[in-house]
Amino acid sequence: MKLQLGAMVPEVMKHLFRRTATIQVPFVPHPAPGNIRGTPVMDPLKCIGCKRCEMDCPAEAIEIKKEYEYKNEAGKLIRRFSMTLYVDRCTHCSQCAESCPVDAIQMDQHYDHAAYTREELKFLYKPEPMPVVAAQPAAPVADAPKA
Amino acid sequence: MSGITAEEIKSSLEQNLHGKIEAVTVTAPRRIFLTVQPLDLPQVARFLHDKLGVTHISTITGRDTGTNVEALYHYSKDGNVVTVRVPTARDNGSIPSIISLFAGAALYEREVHDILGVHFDGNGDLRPLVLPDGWPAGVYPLRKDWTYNQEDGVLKK
Amino acid sequence: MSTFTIPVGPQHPALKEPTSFRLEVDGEVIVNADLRLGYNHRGIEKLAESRSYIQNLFLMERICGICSNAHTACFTHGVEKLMGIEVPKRATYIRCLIGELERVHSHLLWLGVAGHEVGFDTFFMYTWRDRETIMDLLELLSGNRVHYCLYTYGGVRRDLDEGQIQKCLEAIAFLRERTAYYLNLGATEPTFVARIAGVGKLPKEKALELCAVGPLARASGVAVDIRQDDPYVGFGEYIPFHIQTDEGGDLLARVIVRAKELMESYNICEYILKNLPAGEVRVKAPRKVPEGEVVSRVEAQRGEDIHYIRSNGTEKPDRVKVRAPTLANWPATLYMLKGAYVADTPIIMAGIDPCMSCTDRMVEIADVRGDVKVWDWETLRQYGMNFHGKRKV
Amino acid sequence: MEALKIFAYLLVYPGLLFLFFYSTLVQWADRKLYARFQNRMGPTYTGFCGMLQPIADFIKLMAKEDIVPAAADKGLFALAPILGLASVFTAALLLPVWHFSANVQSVTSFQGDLIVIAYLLSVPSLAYFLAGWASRSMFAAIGSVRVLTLLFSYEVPLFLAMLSPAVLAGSWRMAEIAAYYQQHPAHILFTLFLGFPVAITCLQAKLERVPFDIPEAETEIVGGAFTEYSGRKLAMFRLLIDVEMVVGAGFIAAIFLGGFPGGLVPGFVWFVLKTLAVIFVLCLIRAVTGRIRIEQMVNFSWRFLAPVAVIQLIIVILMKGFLP
Repeated sequence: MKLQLGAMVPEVMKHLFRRTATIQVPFVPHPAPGNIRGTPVMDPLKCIGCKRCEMDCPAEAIEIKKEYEYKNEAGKLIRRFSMTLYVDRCTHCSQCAESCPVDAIQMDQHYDHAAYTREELKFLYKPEPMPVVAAQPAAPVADAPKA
Repeated sequence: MSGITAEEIKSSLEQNLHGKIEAVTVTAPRRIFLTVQPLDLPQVARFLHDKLGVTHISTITGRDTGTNVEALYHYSKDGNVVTVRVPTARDNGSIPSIISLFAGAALYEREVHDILGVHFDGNGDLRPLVLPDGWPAGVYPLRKDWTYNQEDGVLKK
Repeated sequence: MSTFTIPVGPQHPALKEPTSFRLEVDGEVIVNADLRLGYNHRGIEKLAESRSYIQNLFLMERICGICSNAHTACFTHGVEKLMGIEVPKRATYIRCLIGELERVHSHLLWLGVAGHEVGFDTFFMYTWRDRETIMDLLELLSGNRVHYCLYTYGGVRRDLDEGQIQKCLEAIAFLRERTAYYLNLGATEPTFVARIAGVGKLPKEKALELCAVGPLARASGVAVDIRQDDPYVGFGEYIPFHIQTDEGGDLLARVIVRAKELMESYNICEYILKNLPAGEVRVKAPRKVPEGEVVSRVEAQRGEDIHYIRSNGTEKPDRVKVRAPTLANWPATLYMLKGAYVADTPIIMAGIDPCMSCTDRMVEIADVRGDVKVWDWETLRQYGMNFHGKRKV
Repeated sequence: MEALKIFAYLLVYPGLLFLFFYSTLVQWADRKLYARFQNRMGPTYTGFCGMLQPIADFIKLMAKEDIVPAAADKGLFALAPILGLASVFTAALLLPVWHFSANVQSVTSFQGDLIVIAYLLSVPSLAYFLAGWASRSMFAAIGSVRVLTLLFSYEVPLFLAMLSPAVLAGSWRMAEIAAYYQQHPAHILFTLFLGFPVAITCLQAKLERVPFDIPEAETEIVGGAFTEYSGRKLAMFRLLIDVEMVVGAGFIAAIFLGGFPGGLVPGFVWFVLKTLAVIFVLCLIRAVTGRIRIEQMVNFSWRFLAPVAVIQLIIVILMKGFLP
C-alpha cells in the first residue's frame, strides 16, 4: 500500500467538532445495561440453610449461619438463617444465585461498591428477631447499608 | 484437519519403538497417551522429531503422584496431542533434557524444575523462573505434601 | 565499546504487567536478552487442586482478564470430556460467539497498545474507543465486561434473545467498517509503518523451532490454529472458519494478521447470529467427575492455550496444568530482541501480545477466612507521615 | 518612566508574569486540542473548561517531595533546570513584541538577535543533556545521548530555514524581518511553503514532541533525561518546556508570519493569535503521527529537511535578485 503523510488528519479534524466519546463519570451517571450481574441479595425467609452457596462460592465470600429455630402454630419446625456477604471478596459471578435450590438469593444491579473500611463492605442479611409468641413471620429486613 | 491421524501415530510408534514405550492408548479423538522411561526419552523424542515431523511441543506438565513425580510432554502434530508420560523418582529425580531437539521446551523444563524439583540433564539453565528470589532450595510448591499454611512466612529471612 | 545492561521491568512503562527483562545493549543495539518471570505468580495451579470444579470454573476465568473466556473454555471442554456430557448445539453456538467476541476485543486492544508503544497515541485512543462497543456488547450478553462467567458445565448460563442479536449485528457492522479503516491506516501512516515494517523479524524456521504459537506464528507463515487443527465448539464442523496467515514475519505482518483475524471473527459472529439453532442451552452436569485425564486445547487470542486436567473421582481435580500462549512465545521474543534497537523493545514485546497474568500462575495465598491484614485509612496516613518525618522532608 | 517601562518589560510583558500564565494557557490549549483530536475531553474540572489545570499541576509538583539520587552529581542536577529556564526566559525578551520600532536598536533588539535567540533556544537541550548525565541513571543516560543526537539532526535544518527570511529581509534583526513582511505582505508566500514547514518540524523536534519525542520516549526509556527528576525540579522542567513552546512559536511567527505589528494592544492580540496558530499546527502533527526511531530521525533531517531548507534558501536568493 502507498504511504500517505498525515493519513489520520481528516479523521482527527472531523472529531475536533464532534461530541467526545468520554463522559464525566461519576458526575454524569453511566447507566449499566439492564442485565448486569450485580450483588447477591438474600431473602432470609426462603433460605433453607443447605449451604450450597457457601460451598460453591469461588471467593468464599458467603457465610450462612443459623439464627434460631422455633415451632409455629401449626407445629411446624421453622429454621431461620442469616447470610453474611463479604462484598470486598465477592466476584459478582452469580454462582450463588444459580446454586440456590429455593431461589433465596437473587442478583441486584449494584456494582459500584467502595468504602474506606472492610467493615462497611460486610453485608448482613438476617431474618426478623424470633417471634416471642409463635405468630406469623414478619417481613424480612435486609440490614445492608444503602449503596 | 489434514495430515497424520492419531491411529497412524500410534501404530508407527508401536512398530518402531517396540520395547521402549508402554501403554500406548488413544483416549479421545486426537489424543494419544504413552509412557516412556526417562532414559528412553531422547530416543522417543528424536523419533517424534525426525520421523514423524513433530516440531511443536505444547508444554511439559509436572505431576506429583504421591509416590513419584512424572513429567508429561505434550507434543503436538496436525492437531494430535501426543502425551509422553515420563515417571521419575521423587527425590533427585532426573530426566534427560530435550532442548537440543525442541528449543522451545527450555522454559517449560525450568518451570517443572522450579515447582517439582525434577532435574533435567543437559539443560544448563535451570535458574528459578517463576518462584520468587529467596525461595528456599528444596521446597517444591506443587508437591502434594506442600500446603500454603505450613509454609507460612517461608520468605522471611 | 563495552556493553551495559538495561533492566526493563519488573516495573516499566512499556510493560503493562510485571515481568523482567535484562537487555545487554551496545549503544542502541541489543546484544543479549534474558528473562525472569514470576512477578504475577498466584499459585492458581496449586489453588485449583483445593477447589471444587464449580469454584475452579471461576478461578480459571481469573487467570487473565483479557483471555478469561479462553481459559474457562479450555477447562470446561476438558472437564466435560471427563464427565462425558454432550453440550446442546445452541450452547456451543453461544460459546463460539462469546469466544470470537472476546477475540475481537483483545485484538482491538492489541492494535491500540501497538500504537501506544510506538508513541502513536491517537491510534490507541480511537481503537480503544471502538473497543468499548464490544465491551458493552459483552456486558449486555453476559452481565459483565471482563469476566463473562458464561460457561458452565453442560452449556452456557445465559441465552440470547432477539433484541440482543440485533444489537450484536449492528455493532459488528460498525466495527467491520472501523477495522477496515484501521487496517488501511496502519499500512499507510508513514511514521507508524516506519516503526513496524521489518522490525522484529521471525523467520518461519525459527518460529517452528522455538515453538511459537498464535498470531505470532501465523504472521511468520506457519499455519497453526487450534480452531482448524483441533476443532472445538463446532469450528470447521458447522461453523465455517478460514485460517489467516501472512508471510512477512515482521510486526507489520502481525498487525495485518490480527486485522484479518478480526474480519474473520466478524464473519463467524455474523454466521452464528444468523444461524443460531433453537433449543436448550444447558444440560445438567454431575458435581463429581469420574477418574481420568484429559488434554484440552483452545485457540486463545494469543495462541494455543492448553490445559491438562486429571481427576480422581472426587469433587476436586487432582492436577490442573495451564499453559498460556504467552509462555510459549517468550523464547521467540528473546530471539527477536537480539540484534534489535533499544527503541524497538516495547513494540517487539507488545508484538506477541504478552500477558503476564497468563504466564505466571502462583504467590502465597492468605486464607481469606483468616486474619486478613487490613491497612485502614488512618494507619496508612500515619505510616506516610512517619516515613517522611524520618527522612526530614 | 523609561525605567518603569523596562521593569514592566522584564517582569510583566513579555517577561516573567505573562510568560508564566501564557505558557500554562498554551499547555492547556495543547492538551485540550490533543484531547479533542482524540475524541476525549481533556482537562475539565479546574477553572473554566479546566484552564487552570496546568497551574494546578505546577503547584502540585512544586509541593511534591524532591528526590535527588544518591549517585547523582548534585550541583549539576540542581543547576540544569535553572539553566534551561533562565535561557528560555531570556530568549522571550528578545521577541519583537512591544516597543520595537524597526529603526531604533535597543538592548533587546539588535542586529543579530535572530542568532542569539536561536542559540538561547538551544540551551534547554543542553540542559536536558546535563540533567540526564548528572542523574547517573541508565535510562537518563540513554535519554541524554539521544537529546544530543537529536540536537545535531534538527539544528542545522532549523538554522538554514531561519536564514531564508533573514536573507529576504536583508537583516539579522527580527524586528526588521517582521517590518519587512509588514511592508510586503505578499512576500510571506515565498517562505511559507518550504521554509515554514521545515521550521515547524524542527521546532517540534526541539520541543521533543511526537513524532520526535525520542529522548523522552515514555514506553522505551521511561522518562529519558527526566527519569530521576521529581518535585520542584521536574516542575521547572515542565514549565521550561511550556515556555519554550511559547517562545519557539513566537519566534517562528516573528520571522515567518510577519511578526506582531501595531504597538502594545494589537501586537499582543497578534502575538496570541499567531502563536496559537503555530501551536495548533504543532498539536496536529503530534496527534497524527507515531514516534520514529533516532536513526530514522537523523536520516529524515539530513536527507529531507536540510535539502528542503537549502532549496528554500536558493529560491530566496534568486528572488532577491529579481525583486525591486
